[in-house]
Amino acid sequence: MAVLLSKKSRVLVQGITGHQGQFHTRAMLDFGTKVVAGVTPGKGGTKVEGVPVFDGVREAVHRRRANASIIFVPAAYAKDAAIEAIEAGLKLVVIITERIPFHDCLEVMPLARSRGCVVIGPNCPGLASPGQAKMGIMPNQLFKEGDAGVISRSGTLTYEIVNAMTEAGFGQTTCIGIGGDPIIGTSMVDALAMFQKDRKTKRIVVVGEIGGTAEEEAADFIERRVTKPVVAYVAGRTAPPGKRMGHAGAIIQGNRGTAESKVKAFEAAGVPVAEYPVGIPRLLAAT
Amino acid sequence: MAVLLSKKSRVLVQGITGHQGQFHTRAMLDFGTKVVAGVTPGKGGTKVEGVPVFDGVREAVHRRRANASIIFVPAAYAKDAAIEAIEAGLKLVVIITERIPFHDCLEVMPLARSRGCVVIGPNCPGLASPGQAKMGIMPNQLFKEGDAGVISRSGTLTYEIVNAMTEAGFGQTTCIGIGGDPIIGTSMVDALAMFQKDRKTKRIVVVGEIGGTAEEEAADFIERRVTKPVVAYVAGRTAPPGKRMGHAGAIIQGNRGTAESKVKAFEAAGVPVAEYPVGIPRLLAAT
Amino acid sequence: MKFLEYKAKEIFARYRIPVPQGVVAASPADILDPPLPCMVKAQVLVGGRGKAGGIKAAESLDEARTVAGQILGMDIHGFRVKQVYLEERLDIGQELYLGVTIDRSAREPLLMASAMGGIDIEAVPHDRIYMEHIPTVVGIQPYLVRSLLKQLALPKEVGDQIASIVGHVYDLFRKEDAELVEINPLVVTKAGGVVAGDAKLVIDDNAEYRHPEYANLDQDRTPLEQEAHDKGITFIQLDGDIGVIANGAGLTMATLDILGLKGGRGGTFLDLGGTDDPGKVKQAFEILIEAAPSVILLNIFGGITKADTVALGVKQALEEMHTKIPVVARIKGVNEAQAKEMLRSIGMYPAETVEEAAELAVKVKSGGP
Amino acid sequence: MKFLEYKAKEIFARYRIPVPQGVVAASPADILDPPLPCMVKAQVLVGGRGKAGGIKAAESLDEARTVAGQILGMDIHGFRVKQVYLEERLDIGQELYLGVTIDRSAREPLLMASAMGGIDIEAVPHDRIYMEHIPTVVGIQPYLVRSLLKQLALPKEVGDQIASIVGHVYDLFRKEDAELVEINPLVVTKAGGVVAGDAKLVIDDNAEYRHPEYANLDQDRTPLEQEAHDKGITFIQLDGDIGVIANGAGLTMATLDILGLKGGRGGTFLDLGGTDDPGKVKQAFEILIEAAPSVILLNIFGGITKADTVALGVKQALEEMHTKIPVVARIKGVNEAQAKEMLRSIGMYPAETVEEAAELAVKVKSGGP
Repeated sequence: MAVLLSKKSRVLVQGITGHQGQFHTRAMLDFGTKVVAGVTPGKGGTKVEGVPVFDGVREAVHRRRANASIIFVPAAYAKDAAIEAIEAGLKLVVIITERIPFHDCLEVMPLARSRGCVVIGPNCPGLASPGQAKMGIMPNQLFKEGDAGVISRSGTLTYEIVNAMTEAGFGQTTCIGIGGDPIIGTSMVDALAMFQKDRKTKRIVVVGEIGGTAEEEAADFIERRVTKPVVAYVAGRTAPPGKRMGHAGAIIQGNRGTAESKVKAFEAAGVPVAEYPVGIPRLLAAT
Repeated sequence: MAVLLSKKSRVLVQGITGHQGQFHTRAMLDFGTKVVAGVTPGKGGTKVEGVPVFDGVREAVHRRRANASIIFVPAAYAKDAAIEAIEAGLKLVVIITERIPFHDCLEVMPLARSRGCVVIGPNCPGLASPGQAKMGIMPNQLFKEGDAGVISRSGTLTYEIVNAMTEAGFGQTTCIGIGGDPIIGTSMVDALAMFQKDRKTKRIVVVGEIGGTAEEEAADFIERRVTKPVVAYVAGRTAPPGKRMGHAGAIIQGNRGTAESKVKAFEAAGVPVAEYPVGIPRLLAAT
Repeated sequence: MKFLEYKAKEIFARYRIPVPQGVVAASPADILDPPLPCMVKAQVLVGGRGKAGGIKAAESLDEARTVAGQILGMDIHGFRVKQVYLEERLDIGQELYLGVTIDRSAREPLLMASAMGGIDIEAVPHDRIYMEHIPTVVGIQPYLVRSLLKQLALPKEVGDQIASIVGHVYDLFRKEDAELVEINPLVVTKAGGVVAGDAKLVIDDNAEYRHPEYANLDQDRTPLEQEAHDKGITFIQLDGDIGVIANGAGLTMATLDILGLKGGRGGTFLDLGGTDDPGKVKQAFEILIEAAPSVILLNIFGGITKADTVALGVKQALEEMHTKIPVVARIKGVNEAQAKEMLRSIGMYPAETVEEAAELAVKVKSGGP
Repeated sequence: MKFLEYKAKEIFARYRIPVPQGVVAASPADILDPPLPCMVKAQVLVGGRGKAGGIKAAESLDEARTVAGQILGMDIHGFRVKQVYLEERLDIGQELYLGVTIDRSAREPLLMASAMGGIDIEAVPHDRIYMEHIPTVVGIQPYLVRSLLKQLALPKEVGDQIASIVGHVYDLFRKEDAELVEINPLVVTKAGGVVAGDAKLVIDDNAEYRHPEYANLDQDRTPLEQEAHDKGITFIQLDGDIGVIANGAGLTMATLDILGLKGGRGGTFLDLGGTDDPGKVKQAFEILIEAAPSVILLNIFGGITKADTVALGVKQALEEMHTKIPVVARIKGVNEAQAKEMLRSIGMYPAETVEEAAELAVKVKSGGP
């Protein structure tokens, strides 16, 4: 088993006819995901990788019983797409799209919460549950079924770490790329709570980075509520203060949000922090 | 035990210095309710019936650990008061105030849902859990501890029915006056779900009235999800179509929302419907 | 609050919803420069005016005046026509339906549309009506408009106009505290323009204080209902002869029902609300007496209120008004026995329960007991 | 996007936030009719200009020109002053702080205020700062303003003005896609008026497309950073000498960290993002070479991408640019072996892991291996 998605999840791809949508629909199918429908306004009636395309989400849900959606539509239309998915009653929406104005997310997230819908992202690599399903853009071959839950704010850095885990024999229950934007649907703490509750997950990997206080809050939550072993990596130790590092998230302000502060918080919570990304498996071996 | 509130609930009264607020603070205290604080902007530092008054909800929560609020403030200020309570983290807010524009409630209710806050009302008599606590304006002496859950859209009509129940020996776990407005925080179905879940509640009384389709939805829910015996009364059998009967709720449109439709729905769901309000105890005796 | 068509269209225009040119008139002499050719439309707060002969065409000023003269003063389903609206005639290509109202169950506004406009929406088959909830948190979003346009199978040029109208209608709905904004028909002209053929607008009475500009509009109330409304009393005239007065809408309805089961017919629905204020009790009785019932049935479930205080208030009110209408009263509350005694002492008929009171009222009316 | 004070104040004024009279000038000769007496304020996208001598008073036109001449061209924390803003001098009674920003943890806007304005908000004791979240679903509500005014202990006349300013600030925050709207100090004049003494505004870069009117504003970027930005490349100049380029912000940061642990210092943060497009790879390398690093450290975790394709792209880019800067490359993806071979064949230093690559880069820089 896994958190959030499983073999039974019936996945809808919003923006399926675009380059990314099409490419990753193929990859998700290859992963074993039940991709049951796609949506692109105006392209209803066509097919992509054998998946029927509809004009609207309501129709896709009605006709194909989709219950989760992954969004690839461009930033300017992502808010509309997410709201359409939430209002069609989907309970899991993964937003891959990057560069969405965060004011749009300020509207989407409370709506999702009021409807009991879990949003992952935006600006994230999505979700992968090896042996179950994938809703995301992570390379398929990285993963291996196992008992570690992975939570990360980053994309490629996560691939690096998951790859190292898999090579060292540490498989994953689910890998959640929560995304690096200022306003995200599922926080590090939310994801930790899911893994703590999941019976199959025996250990947890947290991949953080500078900016914001998500890691500090995660450390606090781990100390109070998480009984499973947690190990961490924090990117940005050498980043100079006051510079933005791509992720809107990565801005250092004062002494909050620095790598030092995050590493210190994790260590105080009994979470060992790897110096190198590839150090994660070694730390896992000790759990 | 009871649903929603208990002896331990720490109640805040918003609008405590007004006539109604003051009067019902006394009555709630007499009922055994832990009224721990009141709020009236500008009246902080005073006391009402021995209860300390604060200028704002946040302060009252911080100083007195209030965890539920009852609102008596005038309609024009009720939205602000409710949002203040929700944003201060209270998880139960009972709005007694009547004549609140429903567009205000269109904003308040999704916010409450997004924060996991249960709202009762507006335009309702509130909640009473005999032997536990009261957050409402129902006369204290009507109630008696027992195993029946009561759900009602009406005020005085409920008093009549609860009074008849108590006289006939049918006590109550909790009586929920959900209110008669178009937009309410807790629907008849929501309340049914609470009683179905509550172990102490063995039978349920539903008091409906013409207008809307709450009773039809309740009947449907009862058929599918409620295993406990339910009995009902529906007011407005002789009301002429198209006339408003005080409650904004009571407008009959076409053949939806008529008393006939509601009675029929209840009976189809196996819920006996009393002809007279005082007929409820006789139906309960048969459960 | 309901609005006459012309008034609703004034408000529509403020929200940039396209409406035809038109002028309102209270008499044929008022009509000076109507748009021609025009439709002369009875302004009444009731549906079905077309079938009742309340809408007629006119080609010239003279004809407009003649037709207006015929329509003015008409009785349409009990409503006298006091004004007509003379509106430019539209070259109708298609008639749509568009409305926003409130869905209590979903606790959200509901967007409704149909390609079968011009007829009563309740007569349109369910599967021909587009219905989607509008999430209040975010308002109208493009996906809603897309799915609406798809279901109505409208061409793009018309679609763009309707997209903008939908936005304006929702804006009006929210900002004016509307219960209902309805355009039926929403006319697509042969030239491809989209215009509101009719306009129905109902605003939440509870929001009246936020819209003082609408305070004095005519409503569909009888003169006595209007008088009660102005005094803040919830009062409805019914077609029976027993004047029912109670506290609380639910209890008043239940009292009417019980009276019906006992063979009586209520002539009034009068919700006394809070019973603390003797002045309010008196005002309510004044209205009730003006309604001239054969007998009054009073049902108060006080709970907290003292029954004898209420009884005293009722006694004083009736004495001051020198009415001979018999009163059957059931007052529940503290000191019920004293209250009963007091009522009996002044010739009223006290009752223990509502059922008893209803039976008594029917008997008293028939000359008994 | 950051805004110079005068530009931010223009926007403030559009949102009806009171600002002092002022004129902007790029040279003393530009100054014709400043409000007098005035403050001459350096316009730079960095804090602390007051202490750095970037704000001075002037009584007359002549003095204003003289002072402006002194301030223009100044270097304030690495930023050259290109413009000054001459603003009416305020008769300061009290200096407050007011700001709206975004709280990631709560996922809501945060309203901040303090009676200790005029100084850096981070220096104000925590218990002297009012902080409340603004529920986006409903926006600013009266209770927020009440609690703010209470905590700041302000008199009613001032309170009403601040209540209105708070509303306008939030309106601007939402409508302009702001990350930060800050007024420090918010000045209460001796006459009791409330005016924005300073104005800080940062707008979400991701929302640039919704605000094309701000597209060409000067930002706090180095010329090379600006060039990269214009090409859509995420690039930051750092103070080391090894040019780091990787795909993904997190991986680029981690690469810099690993380099640091191996004794090197990154001179660039260059996030290549998607590696599909050879044109993009080339553009990125052009920027990198302009930054003149002693060695380039390339780290690509492709996953899906073919490693040999990326290697080919890098090879072509470097060959076309005729650079002699050594490149250490670690490219992970399909066909890694071929990629490694190709890199070696053109004189690059291939590595298996990031750690190895970082070590190699440090060695190559020191003349090895």
